[in-house]
Amino acid sequence: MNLALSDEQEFLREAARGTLSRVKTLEAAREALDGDSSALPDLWPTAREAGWPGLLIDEAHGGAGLDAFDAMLVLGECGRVLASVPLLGHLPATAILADAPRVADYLPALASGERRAAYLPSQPPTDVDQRWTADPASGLERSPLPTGARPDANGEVKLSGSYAFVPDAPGADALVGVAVIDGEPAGVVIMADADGVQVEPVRRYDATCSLAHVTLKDAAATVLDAPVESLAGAWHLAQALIAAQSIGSVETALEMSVAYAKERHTFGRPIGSYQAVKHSLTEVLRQLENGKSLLYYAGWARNGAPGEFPLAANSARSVAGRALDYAARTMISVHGGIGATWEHDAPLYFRRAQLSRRLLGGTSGASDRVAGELLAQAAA
Amino acid sequence: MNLALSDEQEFLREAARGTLSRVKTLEAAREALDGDSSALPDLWPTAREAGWPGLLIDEAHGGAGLDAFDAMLVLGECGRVLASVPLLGHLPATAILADAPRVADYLPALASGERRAAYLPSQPPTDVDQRWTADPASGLERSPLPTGARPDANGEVKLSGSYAFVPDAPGADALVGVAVIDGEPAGVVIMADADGVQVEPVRRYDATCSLAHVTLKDAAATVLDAPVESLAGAWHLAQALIAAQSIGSVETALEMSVAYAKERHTFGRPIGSYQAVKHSLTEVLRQLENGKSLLYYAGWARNGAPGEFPLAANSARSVAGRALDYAARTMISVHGGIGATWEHDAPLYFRRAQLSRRLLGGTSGASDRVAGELLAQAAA
Amino acid sequence: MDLDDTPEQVTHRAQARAWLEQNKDQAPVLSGPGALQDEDEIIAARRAWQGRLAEGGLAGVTWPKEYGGQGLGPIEQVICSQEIARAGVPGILDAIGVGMLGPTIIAHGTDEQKSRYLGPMLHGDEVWCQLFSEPAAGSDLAAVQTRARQGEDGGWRLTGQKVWTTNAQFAAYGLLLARTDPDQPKHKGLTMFIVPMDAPGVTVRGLRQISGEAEFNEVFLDDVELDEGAVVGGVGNGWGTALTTLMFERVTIGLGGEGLGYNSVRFARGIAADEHARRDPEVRKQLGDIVSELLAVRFTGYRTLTALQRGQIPGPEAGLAKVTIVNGAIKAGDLIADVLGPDALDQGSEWAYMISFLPGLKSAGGTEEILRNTIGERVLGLPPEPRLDKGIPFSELRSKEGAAT
Amino acid sequence: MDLDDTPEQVTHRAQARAWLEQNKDQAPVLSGPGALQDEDEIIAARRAWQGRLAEGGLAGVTWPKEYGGQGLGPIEQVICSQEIARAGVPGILDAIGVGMLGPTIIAHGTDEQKSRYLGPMLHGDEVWCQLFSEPAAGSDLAAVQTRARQGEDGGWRLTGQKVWTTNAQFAAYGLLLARTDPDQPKHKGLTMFIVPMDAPGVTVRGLRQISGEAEFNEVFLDDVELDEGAVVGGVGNGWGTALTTLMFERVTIGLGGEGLGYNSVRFARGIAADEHARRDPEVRKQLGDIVSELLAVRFTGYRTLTALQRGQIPGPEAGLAKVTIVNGAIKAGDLIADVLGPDALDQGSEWAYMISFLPGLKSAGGTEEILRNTIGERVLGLPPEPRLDKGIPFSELRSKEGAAT
Repeated sequence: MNLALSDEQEFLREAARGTLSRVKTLEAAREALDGDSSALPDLWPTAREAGWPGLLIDEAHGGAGLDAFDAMLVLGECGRVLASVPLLGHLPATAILADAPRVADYLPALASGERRAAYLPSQPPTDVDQRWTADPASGLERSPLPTGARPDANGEVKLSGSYAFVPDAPGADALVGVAVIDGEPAGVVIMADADGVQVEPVRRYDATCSLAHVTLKDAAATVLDAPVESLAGAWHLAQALIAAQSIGSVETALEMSVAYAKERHTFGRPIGSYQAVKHSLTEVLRQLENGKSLLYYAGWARNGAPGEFPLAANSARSVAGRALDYAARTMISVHGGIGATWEHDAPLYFRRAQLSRRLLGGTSGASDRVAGELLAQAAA
Repeated sequence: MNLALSDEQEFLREAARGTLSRVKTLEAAREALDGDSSALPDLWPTAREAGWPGLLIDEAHGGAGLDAFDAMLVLGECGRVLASVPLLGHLPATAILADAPRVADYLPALASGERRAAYLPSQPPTDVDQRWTADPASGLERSPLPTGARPDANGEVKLSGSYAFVPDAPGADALVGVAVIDGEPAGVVIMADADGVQVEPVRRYDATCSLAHVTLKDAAATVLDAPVESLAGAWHLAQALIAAQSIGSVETALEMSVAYAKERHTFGRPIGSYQAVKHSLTEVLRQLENGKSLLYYAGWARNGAPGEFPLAANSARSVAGRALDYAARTMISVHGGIGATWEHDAPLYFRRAQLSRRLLGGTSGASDRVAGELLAQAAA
Repeated sequence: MDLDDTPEQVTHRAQARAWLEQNKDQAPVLSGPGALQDEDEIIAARRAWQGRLAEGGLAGVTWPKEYGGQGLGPIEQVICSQEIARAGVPGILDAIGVGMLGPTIIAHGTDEQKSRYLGPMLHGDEVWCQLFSEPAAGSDLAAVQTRARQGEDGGWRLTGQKVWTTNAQFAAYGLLLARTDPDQPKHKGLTMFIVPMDAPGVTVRGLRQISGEAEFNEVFLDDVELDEGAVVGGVGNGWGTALTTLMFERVTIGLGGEGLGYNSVRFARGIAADEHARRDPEVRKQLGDIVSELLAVRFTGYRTLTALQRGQIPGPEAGLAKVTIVNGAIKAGDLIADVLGPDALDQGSEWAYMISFLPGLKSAGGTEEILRNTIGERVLGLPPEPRLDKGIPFSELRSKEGAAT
Repeated sequence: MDLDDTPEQVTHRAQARAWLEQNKDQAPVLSGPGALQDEDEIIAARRAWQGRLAEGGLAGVTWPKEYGGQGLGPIEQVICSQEIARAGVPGILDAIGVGMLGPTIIAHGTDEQKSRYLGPMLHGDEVWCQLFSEPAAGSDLAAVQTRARQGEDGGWRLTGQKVWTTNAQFAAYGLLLARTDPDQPKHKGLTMFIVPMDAPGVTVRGLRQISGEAEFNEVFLDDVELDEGAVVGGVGNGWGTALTTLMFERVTIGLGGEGLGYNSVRFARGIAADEHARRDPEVRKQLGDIVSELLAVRFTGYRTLTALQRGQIPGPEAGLAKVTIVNGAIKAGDLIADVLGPDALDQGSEWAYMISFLPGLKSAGGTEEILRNTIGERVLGLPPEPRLDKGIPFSELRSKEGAAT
């Protein structure tokens, strides 16, 4: 029993923090929001240098051969400073490809970051919905996955359909997700520059989140020989990664709020001495600690207890998503009027919270899956 | 524009408060909970003396010819002291019967209280569920109403089916609600002592709430010529009445909590000086005031704007139900450990809150209907 | 108990409606086809329209007749507001001036001030702004640091910074709370002033909010000269004068109805469009909970109005309506964005602005926490928190705070 | 990072499992067929079983060997608890004594006390109870009023009232916090005593809770005589001694896992039975939110354990786990009762007791509000509230409070 970071993990985290501290990510986020999208630094070279693109690819294929928890540590550091590093899209994509021998040749380029992949969010069936689904462009009803007919001998197929709000799709070389091929779900990889592929960048509220709607019209795709567990695992991995990123943002929100609550006085006392402020901040801490504990659970379960990974990853997402929501609102209210001004950092965390709770199936989708997993256990 | 009580209404309320103050209702509630069900005083004679049974029956039939708001004032006083007066069952029943000329002869006995009626909770269709339904004995799925074939020339019919958790049914002379007659919803009155009628008293958690499961097996019933609006109106009236009763309980819970928060000291200060306590009690006040405002709305709408009555009554129920829940929990936590002991009154209000939120379609059922009414308006 | 007009009110409503029918073509068009676009044009048109409303007796309804008002009660004011809303035309531009600052001057101003300022205020010729809040005096308003020093000639020189000022960018005058004697405890030694916004040394800067819009302004005062006649309510009586303004603010909020445009049907419409969401039990439960509370606020407004008609002044509990509205609208925004997905957060969406605007509104007008303190103490009679700043000279207090930091 | 045992832990677990396999037939049966019914019989059987567990090395795992313990670490304690749970047998009866009071005596007791009391405590021969809380000293524990006066012979006489005492009805001894010098400020002048529960003047009375059960007791002390040797940790050092007990309480809570029997699968089972509810989006959303938090507590426990293994003492934040558990279970009870309807509130329902019990638990062990204060101040480093009781003699403080009432 040991739920502490190894020395290597401590180092990975400190290195990430150090690397990202050299970039003015928050200023860039604000300028980009103001229309200057060139303000956002391209952090992919930084990620390559740090070896992050290959985190989940084994050493034989040029990666670091690390595990989900290590990736979550890096995402946490990105979340702390709202750094726009396209790992939320890249890493789950590499997790699928690493399980597909057919495309093993492609892995070294992804591991080195010479090529970048983006995961097409594809939600596996739940206990009450037997379909695989994609995030819808709008509305509550989930979309069917793109479909294709029977593939040829090389596993090539033409796909039609769409995936909405795909993280990090703009600029990605390869798109990796699940499609319904000849009536069955299968992993697919699509080159972004292939005919019939449209990657339409969309920006919603938080300029640091790179998103696109991906539309396929008879687009050439390769069917992957990754097992269905791997396809489902990528979805849950994406939940764990966005959870880690959110928890990183909560940490910063709490630190900044606590610092201000110690300094700012009202009615002759520091505001942090009032129960209303103190208890709100303690509540942020409570949610933060719960979220951290679940990140450990998810990080451990992916290999340590794969049957529990869906439960672990989605409970982490559920708690982390709500924690970020609460922390961002508390950050604004602790700061009073100033926390709602353009020049302050609190609104940037608020925007991140608002958007990320609605990506990748949404925080509430994760709660629904947690319930489903537990109900299935209870019925067994 | 005048949202104040008339002198008559002030008098009605004060008289009710005075009358009920002469009965040790809370002590009785506790003793009854401890197994001594004879501890609960029979308050029907008191109600008769005060003229409450006939509140909603017109003067021509021996009633007071007053309106829903007046009845709500009386229920509020009952709620304040958890008095067990069987008006929640009786009044909606009289509202249906008053609209059914066929049984007009029966009204004077109900108005005087010589006979007592109980309303069989029958929920009208919503925007998404076209069925009339009864409260289920257990589970989330609502039950179909009892059914009967085509009535004879006198409107007599045999009914089979059941209504669960019928308020004030034990000891009632007549049971009044809605059944599906020959495929259509219709008002029905059933004599409790008729063959095939089983009234099984059930006690759940709060001894002051008299409840029964009513089961009909080819039981003789009279079909009423009350219009369908009246049948639906009885359901909404029941929502308004239970809302008023809950708001009365919230008033007491707040008063007792505030009094204790002024007296009790911790760390050298009265606990009411701490924000955690002060803000909780202010939140009770906020919910209480919202609930009161909606009682005015419901009281006015039943005649002033009948089309809005479902919205008004159910929003009052929704807010009042949640207010009671919150107020009862706050009452316990403000009182600390002592508030959770058997000898204290707080648990009695807590028990009332726990049970009443699950009666008559439940607080959440009222919220669902509010949403449905608004969504229908929005779509129009 | 009824919601109907008395015969007098029926007449008043009919008059207002008839006037609006005759004059509504003159009202500026602010949305839809033919809407004015240019900010300056909008302001000019709205000022002119306010003047017209005042002439028609639909503005300053509760002001005494001698200052151009109608000398009527709050119910008649509400009737006018209802009819203006019904006619689909804008209300007055300077709601802060006419609703709060004018009444303060009526209560505390000198005769000269009343005759000079009230007329142009009511008619929109001169718009006013409220210069109370400061960066270090938000919910703790009595902590204002803007310093006013009296010269030998009796005139004043003001230096300091105000913030969260609505309309400052086009206001002619501001009502300003300043510290005139820092050696007094914080609630003493304050004085209220009338400041011409074009006086040398006054600088107005837009303050951008989360939404990207500048809803408010910062106002900088750099050695601004005022003459003796600028004092409202007497030197050292600023706190009492400010309380009058805040009381009128509560009246305004209390009568706000479902107010601020956050009404139930609008939220329901946001959801009704999605057939899947319309039938989803979770969405319905949340929507029902939210709109029930918002509906309550409308009737709380009617209760407040009833009390006003009887000559009662609304207490601090009127602020609870704002808490309900803001928190309800925040929850509604969350719900709608959950239903619609990220598109609800698109710049073009009607919801993105609301979602951005509300967190700041929670802090505006005294934070929710301070409001709950006040209500707990003044309405429920709960004991106050220990106050460490009582009776201590303001200057000493500030150095203590500095030391504690 | 792993959840696996080290080789040493594997051995320890195997030993515990083997011992349980051999001895579990001797364990009392508390539920199901053949379950003991009589309360006295249950206590007697559980005491005997505790003795057996102690002999087998499965109780007092972290106690030093010289006092009958195993001298092992917290992880081995948890391993034993896990194996006991796995074997489906009851754990020790006197978790309060062995987990909190024994360690306090080990830390602060005299040699005589250690040799007299620890052995019988560990083996269940003498059950202990914790006599700290009082009617007017709940969350503000240092406000205890139970008065101990020293006679000329050095002996003590105690008078006062304790409350919320678990196990007092069958305890042999209690560890009691009393005021020995009221002229000192409240945290000073306190002393810890060992009180024989059968001493003349000690009266135990069951305290019924909402549920109708007497979960706790009141203990009245009427001129109870103790000799000089009853003092633990020295006269006037009672507050420091009490803090040690509270620290061990936090360790116990921190390791409690999903604790208190309120685990996720049990709640899910309450809902899974209703096919309609199982598919209802609102029910699922609420269940998912609740169980996610409860799952977190299990892993927070593992993190605490990791810290303990490294010799770190858990801070007050360990109490957050209790907040999560209690509030999560309250919400789960509400949800389940909404699904099942009033039958969930029936006396025979497994949920009615939980629904009744939890509101009181929220106040037990220091109210949630006080816990949040402590964590805000000690973990986040936020400034304390102004304390009006600091440095003031306790006697004077009490008369001030009386005057304020």
